[in-house]
Amino acid sequence: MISVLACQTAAEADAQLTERSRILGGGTLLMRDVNYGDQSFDRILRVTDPALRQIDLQGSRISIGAGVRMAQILALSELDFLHPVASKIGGPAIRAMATVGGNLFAEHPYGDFATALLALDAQVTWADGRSEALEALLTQRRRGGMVAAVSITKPAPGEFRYLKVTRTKPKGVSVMCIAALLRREGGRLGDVRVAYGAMGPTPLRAKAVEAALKGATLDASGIAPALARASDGITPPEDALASSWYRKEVLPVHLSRLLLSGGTY
Amino acid sequence: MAKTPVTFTLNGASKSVFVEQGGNLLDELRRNVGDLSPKYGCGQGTCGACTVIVDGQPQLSCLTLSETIDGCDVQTTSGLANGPDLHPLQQAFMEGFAAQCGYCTAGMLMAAKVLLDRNPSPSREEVAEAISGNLCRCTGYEPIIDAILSAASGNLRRSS
Amino acid sequence: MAWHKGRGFACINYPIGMNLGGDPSQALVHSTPDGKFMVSLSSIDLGQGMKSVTRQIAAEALGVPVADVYVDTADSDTGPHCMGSFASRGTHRVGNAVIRAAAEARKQMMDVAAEELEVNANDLDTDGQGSIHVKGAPSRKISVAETAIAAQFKHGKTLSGRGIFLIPPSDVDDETGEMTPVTTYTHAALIVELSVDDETGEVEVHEINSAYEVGRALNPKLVEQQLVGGAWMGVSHALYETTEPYYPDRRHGPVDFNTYLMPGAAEVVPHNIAVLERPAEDAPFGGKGPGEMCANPVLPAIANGIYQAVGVRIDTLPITPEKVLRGLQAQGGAQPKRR
Amino acid sequence: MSSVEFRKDLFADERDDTLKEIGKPTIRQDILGHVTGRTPFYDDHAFEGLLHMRCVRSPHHHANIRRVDASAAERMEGVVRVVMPSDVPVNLNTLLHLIGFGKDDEPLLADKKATYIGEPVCAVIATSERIAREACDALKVDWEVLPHVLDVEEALKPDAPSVNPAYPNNTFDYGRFDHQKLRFGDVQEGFVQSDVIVEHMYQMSPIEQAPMETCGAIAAPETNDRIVCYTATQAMFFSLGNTAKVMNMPSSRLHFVGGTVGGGFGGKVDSIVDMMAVLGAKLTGRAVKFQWDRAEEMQVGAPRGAERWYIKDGLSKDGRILARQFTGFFDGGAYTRLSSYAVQKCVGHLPGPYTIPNVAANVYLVYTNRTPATAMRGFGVTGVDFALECHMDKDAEAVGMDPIEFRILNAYRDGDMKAHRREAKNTALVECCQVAAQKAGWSLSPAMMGESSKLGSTPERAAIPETAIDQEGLIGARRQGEIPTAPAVRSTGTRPAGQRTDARVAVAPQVADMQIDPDRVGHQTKVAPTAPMSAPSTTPAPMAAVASAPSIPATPSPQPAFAPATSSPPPVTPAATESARETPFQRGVNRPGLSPFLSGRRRR
Repeated sequence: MISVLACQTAAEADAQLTERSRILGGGTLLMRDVNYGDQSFDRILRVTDPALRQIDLQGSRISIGAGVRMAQILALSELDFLHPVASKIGGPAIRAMATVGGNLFAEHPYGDFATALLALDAQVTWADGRSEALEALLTQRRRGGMVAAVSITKPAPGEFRYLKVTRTKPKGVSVMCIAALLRREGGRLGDVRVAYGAMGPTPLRAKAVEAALKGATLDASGIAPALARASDGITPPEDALASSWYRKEVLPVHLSRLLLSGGTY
Repeated sequence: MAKTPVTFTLNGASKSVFVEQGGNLLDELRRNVGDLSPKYGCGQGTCGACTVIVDGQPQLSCLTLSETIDGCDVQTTSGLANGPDLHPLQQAFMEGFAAQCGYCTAGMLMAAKVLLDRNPSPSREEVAEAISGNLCRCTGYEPIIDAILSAASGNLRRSS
Repeated sequence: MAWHKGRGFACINYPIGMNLGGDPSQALVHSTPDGKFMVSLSSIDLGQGMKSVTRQIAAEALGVPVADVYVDTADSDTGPHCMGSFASRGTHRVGNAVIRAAAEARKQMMDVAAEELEVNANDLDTDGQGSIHVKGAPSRKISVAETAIAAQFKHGKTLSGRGIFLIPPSDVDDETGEMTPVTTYTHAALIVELSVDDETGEVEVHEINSAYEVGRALNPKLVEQQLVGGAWMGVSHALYETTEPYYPDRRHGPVDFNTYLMPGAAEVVPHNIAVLERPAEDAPFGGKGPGEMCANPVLPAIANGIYQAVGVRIDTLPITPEKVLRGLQAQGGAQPKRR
Repeated sequence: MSSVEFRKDLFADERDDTLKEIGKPTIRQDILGHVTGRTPFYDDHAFEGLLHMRCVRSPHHHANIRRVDASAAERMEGVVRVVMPSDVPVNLNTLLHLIGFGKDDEPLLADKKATYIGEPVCAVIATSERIAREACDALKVDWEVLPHVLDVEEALKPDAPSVNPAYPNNTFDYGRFDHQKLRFGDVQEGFVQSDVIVEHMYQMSPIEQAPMETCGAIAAPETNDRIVCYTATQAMFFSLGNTAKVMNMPSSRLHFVGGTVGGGFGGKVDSIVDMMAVLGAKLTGRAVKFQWDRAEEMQVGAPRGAERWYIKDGLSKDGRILARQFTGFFDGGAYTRLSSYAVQKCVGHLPGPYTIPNVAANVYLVYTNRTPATAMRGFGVTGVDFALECHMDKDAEAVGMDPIEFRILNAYRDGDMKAHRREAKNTALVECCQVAAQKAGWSLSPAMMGESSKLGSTPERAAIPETAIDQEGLIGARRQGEIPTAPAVRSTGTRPAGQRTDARVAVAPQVADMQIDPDRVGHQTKVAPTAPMSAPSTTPAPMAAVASAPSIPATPSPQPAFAPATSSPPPVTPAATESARETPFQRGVNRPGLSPFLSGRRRR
């Protein structure tokens, strides 16, 4: 049987976390597991702290509470660069429920928002106050703690691009998604971050592409070396939507479309 | 097993119930409260048949932990008509042959109501987006989209 | 990137009301004391409109307004035997059973009306609006309600009818396959316009133009529901759906609607339909069931359209982007075919 | 935006369009319930103390069940009953036994071995769905994994694992053979006469019916020692009959209620859920719900099975199909369900709506270690039509013809003989081709636009040819050594030209009063009763004289010149003012005085 513990604060939930506890975010993944009788946990920790649902736009970095819903992101014009990401997660009801924190732990083929945050070099703040790069969290995929918030630096207009490939429209899970932070230096690309979603067990960075794009021009010939290395070190998963072969095969096509398009699409 | 007291508003009426721990709102509404309009289609949040409106937002009742609705305003299709007067969406679905088996209809109406409450004159694309989480296996969606647009435009026959 | 346009054609026929099993359907009709009619069936309405179409059939056969008929389906205590709603047998078998039950009830109604009006029953007709009148003398009439009340409270008669429709089972010859599978067929021809992305193998369907022959459109809006929804299912079957994406390998079978794919609300394909009506001799009012056949021509038409667009023949369903891309790569890129 | 037009100009001479209710766009009887959320589906019936039943399922394609340990599950709080195969009164059934078709081949709960992933081996009835799930997880089955076969052609090899004990050769029995044959004329001779041969293979993967309402049923003890079952079945007496057999109960002790179903598409004919719920109610004496979750619906619920087709056509240079040969495999999965029927339906459908003088087909129902297949919209035909019409496209290309004109050239016409030895009538393929082409702006030659379904048959096309037959593929022979699956190359005999039996027709109404007056049906009828009729009313009423077929204008035009197309009419609400108030919203309101019995009309 399942029990539910309501916690006033993230720290309280963090302290209560055990092997057989799961934290309720929006419920879109957790409740599905409950409904289908997942026997790997028997306690739900529900955090009522309103702070988890806050978005802080005041400082130099944008801080997004772990309990912030996709619909909240979409309601804020200051976060317009994230709208193409959030608006393609589920349908309106899923977006009204799914949280940023939950997305960080979502397993393939979910985790589009985490992919975008990875490209944006997000920092994760744990409930116990520690902070680390999202990349570290994704690499370890530790369930041993509660995330309180993520923070990002707002990209300059046009710097952030996002593409999600789905089989069905307007709603569909990722065949793949690609997020890119394209910082410019002069007429060329400077430090670039590119992240793939649904191309591995977790969202992951395309470091070979990033290296090939540094200093390149954003045109067909400039990005050619990056496209050639698009799937370096990547072993895409095979699932009901696409084979590993197909994902690998069309990755450069979609990467090219993302890089050469004027903005997000 | 301990139960948790929850108070919420359902279609304008106050409800106080004791909910099962780990139970979802769909079961709560259907089995305990007796509102049968939201339907079970998947228990996964992938079909939309159980869509209800919680505090003005569309929500999948099968993925909603019951106790999280404490203090919330919940609307379902049971409360959509005003007594014998159908809501324009209901009228439009009826006249537009926008249902066949009818199993998705209640959830579809909830998704559509949220849209029209926020955006009284949506485009065809906005309607498609609004119902994108609600699957229909019978109609091919077009009659449903047409009905929602027709309800929005007020272009109903208002027959009988 | 290049999207290539193509157009594909297919045409089909479809057997209506299989009788390899010899399964019959029955119907009961009876009037309420005030001349409304209840149709009792054990047949199933699973969205196709069984209740609605049998209601119209009963009203027409009785000669009363459809508003005065109500259909109750599927209580095994009250509805007489019906094998079920499958194999496009609903309209054909149940519709015919309802006609027979309604005909018998009508006969009784006309006999009572004749006694009340003191005329011969053969000289009476219904106006379809709730009255029975003498042919050629519309003012000499009695309402169906008055007739029913007179029948029950004055004459001690019921206005009720029984109906059954059976085509006995057909043997199938094991050497030649000789059989009588059905007595009638629907027909359809359909043209799909689509585009293929030669870099990703993705297919986008733009428009369908079709002609469906349905015997008679017993209710044109119900027919439209079936044809529009059914063609959508055809697109879905052609390009998306399977429980075994790597058949005959069993891996990666979808268990939810995120992985079991069907086209979404933003992928509605404009579909221009022409309905043809060539009544079938043993079908109720000539109407054949349109519900099952409507998806069938869409699947091959899409495959044929893809061939015209890029020169790739995909002979296995579903036609996934992967299959198209593999075909494109095998032939060294798109090779559009022009008619 | 889609559009619908009604081509009333076509076949107008065969119809009377002045019927009063038929042909009207009357609003659906059930729609008000749908839009108000009040339509009662099976799950919308409340029972105090409802129990939930769930199955323990095989994780293996094929495995012997050595032992089931239910002790931990039985001890769990909330578990009311663990249901074992021995609890099923008649634990071997085939759904089509009701029409005498096939051997009992499927247990409700597998007792000796499981033959597909997901096959139920036992069940738990508990006070909540969650507890039932937990108990199912706690049930331990000791498995002995067996070799399995998943490919239809592999399954026909002599050394293939045997899937279904009732059909140890992995094929269903059709008379003396392990496949259903279709023979018409002599395909081998037809190929010899042909200028062009076109040969290809086609395949369809399984498809899920995917109704929005999953399969399910609630059964509960009713008064008088009966059991009531609220069910999502799409075949009421089919479910009732199968349940009565499996439960070894008189059907009169079962009360099935349904008829309002959240989509079926063929997936709700199998009646497994009804049997399970009734079994649960019988064993516990309480209300029991058995409902598939979506994952079960998709992977355990029987899909439209996979099909594989080999088609070989012989064509003349001028585009006539002279010979068509099929080899088809229906992947039935582990048990027969309804697939045996689909094979024959499919064979009756071959070679499609075309007149071809030489046709041969071998069609197999093959058992493999996958989820049993069953009916789905277009059962037995959707997959073969995909293969056929893809092949027709290749044929047209091979002979250099326009694909639509190629179809019209070969289309069947009224009076032609079909391969299953019945006359084609009431055909309309040619007109459908012409109208679809017009709508899409696809131009056809004037000659093709002038063709008609009513014209073009000849004595030759109407005749049954001398037919080559063979005895290849006797039941069991394939286990002894490989035999080609395609129709035999060498015949062992012939059926004489013209030989056939009588066609089946509808049984006439049992009393004359049940015969509707033929002038009220709106079209020509030729009532050909098998039993003599006492009523004199069967003479067809004179119809408008049948003129020669209206030819379709050769130039595409959205509005035919000679008769306006009717666009989709506005819906009609079937309610006069008085009836309009009889909506469900008022049903609960007492309105004394409205009844005719209370207003002085009732004479008592």
